[in-house]
Amino acid sequence: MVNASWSDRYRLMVLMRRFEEACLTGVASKAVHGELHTAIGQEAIAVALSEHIRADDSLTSTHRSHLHAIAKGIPLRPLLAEIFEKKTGMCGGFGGHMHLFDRERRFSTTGIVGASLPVALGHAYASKLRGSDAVAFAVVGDGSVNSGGFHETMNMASVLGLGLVVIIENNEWAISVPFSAASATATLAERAVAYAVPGERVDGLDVQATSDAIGRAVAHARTDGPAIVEAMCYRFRGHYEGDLDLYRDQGEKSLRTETKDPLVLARAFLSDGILDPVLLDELEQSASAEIDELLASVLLDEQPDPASARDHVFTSGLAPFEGIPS
Amino acid sequence: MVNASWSDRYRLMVLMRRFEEACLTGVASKAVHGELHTAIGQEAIAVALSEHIRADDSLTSTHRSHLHAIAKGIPLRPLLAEIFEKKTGMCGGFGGHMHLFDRERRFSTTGIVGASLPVALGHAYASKLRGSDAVAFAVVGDGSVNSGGFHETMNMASVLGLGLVVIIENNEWAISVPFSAASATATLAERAVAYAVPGERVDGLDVQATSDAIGRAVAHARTDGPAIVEAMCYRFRGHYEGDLDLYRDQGEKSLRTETKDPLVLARAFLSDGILDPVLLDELEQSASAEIDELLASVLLDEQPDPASARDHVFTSGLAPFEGIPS
Amino acid sequence: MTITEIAPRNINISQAVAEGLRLEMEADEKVLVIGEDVATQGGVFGSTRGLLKAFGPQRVLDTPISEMAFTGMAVGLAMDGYRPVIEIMFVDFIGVCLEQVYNAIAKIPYMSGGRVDMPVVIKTAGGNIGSAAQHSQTLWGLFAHLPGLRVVAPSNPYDSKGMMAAAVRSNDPVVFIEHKGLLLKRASDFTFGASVPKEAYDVPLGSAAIVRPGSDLTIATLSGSVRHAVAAAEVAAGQGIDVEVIDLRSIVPLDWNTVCESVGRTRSLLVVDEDYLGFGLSGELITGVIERLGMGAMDYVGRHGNPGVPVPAALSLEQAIVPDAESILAAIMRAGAAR
Amino acid sequence: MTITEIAPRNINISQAVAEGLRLEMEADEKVLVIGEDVATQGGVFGSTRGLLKAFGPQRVLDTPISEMAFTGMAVGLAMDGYRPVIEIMFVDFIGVCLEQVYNAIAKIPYMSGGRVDMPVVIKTAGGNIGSAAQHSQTLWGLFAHLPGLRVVAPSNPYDSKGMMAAAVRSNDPVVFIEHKGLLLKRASDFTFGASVPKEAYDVPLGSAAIVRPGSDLTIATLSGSVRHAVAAAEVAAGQGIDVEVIDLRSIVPLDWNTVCESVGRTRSLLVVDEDYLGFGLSGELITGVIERLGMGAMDYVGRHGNPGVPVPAALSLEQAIVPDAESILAAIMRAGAAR
Ligand SMILES: Cc1ncc(C[n+]2csc(CCOP(=O)(O)OP(=O)(O)O)c2C)c(N)n1
Ligand SMILES: Cc1ncc(C[n+]2csc(CCOP(=O)(O)OP(=O)(O)O)c2C)c(N)n1
Ligand SMILES: [Mg+2]
Ligand SMILES: [Mg+2]
Repeated sequence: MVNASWSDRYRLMVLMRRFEEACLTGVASKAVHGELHTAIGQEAIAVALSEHIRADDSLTSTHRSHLHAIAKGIPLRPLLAEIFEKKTGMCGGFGGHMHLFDRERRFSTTGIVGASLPVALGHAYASKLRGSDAVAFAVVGDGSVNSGGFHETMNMASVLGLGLVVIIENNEWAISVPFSAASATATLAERAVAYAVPGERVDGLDVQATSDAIGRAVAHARTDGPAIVEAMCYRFRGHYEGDLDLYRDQGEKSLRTETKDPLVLARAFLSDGILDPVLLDELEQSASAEIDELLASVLLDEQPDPASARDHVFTSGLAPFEGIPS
Repeated sequence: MVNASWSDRYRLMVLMRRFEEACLTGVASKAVHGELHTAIGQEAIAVALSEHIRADDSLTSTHRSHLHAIAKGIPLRPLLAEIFEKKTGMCGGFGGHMHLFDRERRFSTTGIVGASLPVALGHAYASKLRGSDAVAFAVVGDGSVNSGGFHETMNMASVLGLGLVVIIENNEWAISVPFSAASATATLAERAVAYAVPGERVDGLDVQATSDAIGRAVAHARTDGPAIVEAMCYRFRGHYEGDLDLYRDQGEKSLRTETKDPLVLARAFLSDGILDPVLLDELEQSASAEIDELLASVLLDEQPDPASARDHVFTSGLAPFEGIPS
Repeated sequence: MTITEIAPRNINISQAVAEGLRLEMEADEKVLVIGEDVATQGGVFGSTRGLLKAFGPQRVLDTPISEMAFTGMAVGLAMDGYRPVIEIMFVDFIGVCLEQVYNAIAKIPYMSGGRVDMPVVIKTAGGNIGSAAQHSQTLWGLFAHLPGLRVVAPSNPYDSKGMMAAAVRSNDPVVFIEHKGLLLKRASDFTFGASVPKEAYDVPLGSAAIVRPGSDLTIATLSGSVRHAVAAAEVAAGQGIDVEVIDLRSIVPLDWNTVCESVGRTRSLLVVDEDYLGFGLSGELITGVIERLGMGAMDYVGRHGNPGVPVPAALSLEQAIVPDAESILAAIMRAGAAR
Repeated sequence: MTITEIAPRNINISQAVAEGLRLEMEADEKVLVIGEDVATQGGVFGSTRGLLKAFGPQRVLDTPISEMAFTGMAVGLAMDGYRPVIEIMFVDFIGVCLEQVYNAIAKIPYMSGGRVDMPVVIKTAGGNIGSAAQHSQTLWGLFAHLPGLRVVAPSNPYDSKGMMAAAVRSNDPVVFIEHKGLLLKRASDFTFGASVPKEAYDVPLGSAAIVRPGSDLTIATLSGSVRHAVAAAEVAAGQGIDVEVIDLRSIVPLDWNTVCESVGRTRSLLVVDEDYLGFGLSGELITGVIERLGMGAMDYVGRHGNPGVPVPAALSLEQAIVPDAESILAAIMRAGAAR
């Protein structure tokens, strides 16, 4: 998909935004009864990613993963249904929004910071065993780079020469802790030296620049070994829905969400002689309509049957508890 | 102690060698009934360290820690007695050779690879809280640098500007896995960049060069923040006593233990016009005599009283097991 | 000390915990609070709110996401005479740093032959609030299995403040497990332990409390399940079963006196445990009572809790796995029928 | 399948494990072995010896000291259709990577709604050989508490090979705990399970074995303690107590049928557990038998094992903490007196 047309690109960005907004309605309606993390403001990175990821590549993601799932080509309906805790969800409602698994598409997520990286290492090693040039993508937040799992994974991937592409969405915050207070280095890309791999920082609001950077990393990974892309962005909402988000300067936050919205930036760029504003409106409407329809449909689905709650602890069918619960 | 005279230096090197050899006799006699790791061949680093470590500095070490304990000024008798599982040991025989604790001297060890680094971070932070320029030394093996604890510790120490000196004894092996097969980078010193701290590799067989390098690192740490010294060396014996050590090329091993023994190198260097060979003989004899006497004395000590085996689980005196064991 | 009873304050449990910490930090400058989001934000549930302002960024330290490093840091700090309270945001994350907890914090007192104590509090939140398998565990059974750790889990505002104070004062390491479903509950939501004095006080670690006296059946439970058990007991009372509800408060050590005295009277024991039932609290409690009172002392034993299942995401499934008032009532009725 | 009985080979347990692995790797190219020192050295105890030569460095991978990375790697490999056997050299080190074990390997089958299985073997060595608190634990009670893991610990050469084969073939994740004190023992050191056929065979996971039949007292034990229990039982027989020794072999699941059938006959149960006694196997076993047979089914229950103490360094102390034939005999005698 490397030559994605701008109209496809723009529509996908809007679709991603609408998808996350649909998720927000689930929190308000209590259809989603746990915490929810959205990536509103970070769409350009996911779109750029979608332009380089092959069906046979793997992708592991984190607690903030919906857009990566879309980028990987996970069908939207079971994705949204899982987030909405429905029986029709991609994990039957057992996983929920932080725990998404699609074996065929080599996609998974985890709610534990840093824990997705070693899993990606496994996928990368599997590609090596198969003699395939399929790469393993791991998309992580800036906070995860300070966890031990990042380090162990990068060192092993490099020493084994594995095709691992780590995309760091540096949204400058790990919950309330600013990036600058958590990182010894001014950029995360420069840490790549410690693993003898290429590292590059890019403006993650700029879909073209991000796509180019990811393209370079992927090309390296398919033949030579791991690479790191640090894409700068900003989280528009609280860390999770319900987070009061009082730790960020409210003035700066308003300024950035207003003047640095990747969708607004893209529209402005495209309106300037690349695509007809009427077409842009149509793309927006079509994306919105798709998500509206999807949401309406998913809302009709049922929750999983409570009687199935003890199934699947062991895929062999072994019963979970060997005692006799009262 | 930075200006340690060569005669003191040489005597200390020999003393360290003899100390480890005394430990070996404990394995043969079964006074030491578990595994034992010695640092024979790595004495120059410990001697260099001893020349920079202050009484109020802390030192955390690993499974291969005896010489670091000596460098830190732990009295030899309770040290050897602990290794020999005696009641008179520095931990009363409860800890054993991998688990040495001396609170007053800010010294401890752990048997878990990588786990000493976070502990050193705590000591470094304590110095900061007290407004002291006392630094925290962590001496680790090359293998530990690939563990997550190293990464997390280095990043935090740097971002907090703590006085942490990490000395990596790179003896080229982690049990049977060679350094080159485990590390993404050709040196460990170069990884310092990822933490925005100075890193230096030095010949750890050369006591002067190593002392100089540690001196630079310590000077940096007392005022500016963490520093890394990678001291190259070679493990002369198996990983632990009893290790058949078949994974190393036996020819190379003989060659290196014969031609690259830091004691032999030091003696050759000193004999060449710096110290009278007769004095060198005397220093050797005096060190040997000291250790012989120590060993003979420790061997007379008793094992701890079995009746005390359940003491100390909680320092409050809380009894360990709340059931009634049969 | 005398505790002045003042007009009850409607604070939530997080505030009670934060107040307990603040008073201990005022009393002893060696007390530190270290963890993710504990300083500027004051904790994701607010249980360290106000501490940064009161004690500054050295004593209240926001960390990177580096649990291994800051948990081990507590070891060095404790050896250096400090009393660190480290926060592992959710107990589910303990797997990334358990090594320092059980091999260092828990064992150094013993390994040093009693020469080095470890006055460390591992403060963490357990329990479910709809966030599925990796964010809903309680895991006290895991900590309790490992020697050298005191393990506590309060159920109400009064205990939350007083037990945190006691944990900070303890020279033994303490795993202090808050319940995510309780932290934002206010004093007025509780029928027990609702009144929180402003002054410093402590609730001694290791003692259980009888929250509701009864004569027919002893329920031993703790943490988030206590209020459910009390609610269920009230309903059961209407149906002729008089349930005594014991809030264990401490898992290590267990307060055998209180439990055995109660079971000695009721001759029936039902353990209600939000943690995984297998190889945990319930087996230990039932076995321990038998060891103390003999096999003839009880007419009924039972246990009710998570049947060894990762907590599912969907509410419909979650309700089938995590004990609540309704499921506890059903367990009481089964016990009543079985006696 | 038919197992040809050949002249008994005097191999050690490590060799039996390695042979089990080799045969499974021959049968299924998706089986991999990953860990520290597993390839060139063939394991610090030799339990993966010969595999590198037979299958090459891609399928038998020496890793850096990065347990978190290679444990998580197993998750990705399993999702990709491989069957990784990862070695955590000593079970004591599990604290650095438990996160991947209990939050990913153990829960992904459930979290995926049964769509993704995790055929991973976590091979590790437990038990004491004189290396003190951080290198002597068994910790099966810890794994057993966490849902989604099968947990096994063989006691003899025959089972070591056959249970490893079964573990590799299992689609459920299996924690396979070897005993450091057994790995170098040879077949001739055993009075049970001493004959190891050369052919591939498996010992089904989840079934216990009666190693010594008896009528007066049931000892349920496992791993390194089985041979001590048998030795103690032989002595006790001379003193008029006929002990049945059950080798549990599997902790999750427990073989309740075998245990309950035996206790039904002997009416007495002694659990011998090298692991920490509290909140672990013994409580679960005693409670589970009561749940199944009722409170009147037993005249005696007892437990003997590590009394919640980190394993000390000195031999004199270690012998006071870790169960052996002598201490088990004393426990049998106490049981005899109590009945
Ligand atoms: C090991 C671990 N520690 C802490 C948490 C709690 N937590 C969840 S998300 C998060 C912040 C992550 O920051 P970052 O990696 O930058 O991702 P972002 O949320 O900004 O996308 C934290 C601390 C966790 N899930 N796992
Ligand atoms: C977390 C952990 N993993 C594995 C081990 C087993 N182990 C003990 S020492 C060692 C090798 C250490 O190598 P290195 O750090 O280079 O130190 P050296 O032994 O060479 O001095 C290993 C793998 C351990 N103790 N802890
Ligand atoms: Mg972030
Ligand atoms: Mg080494």
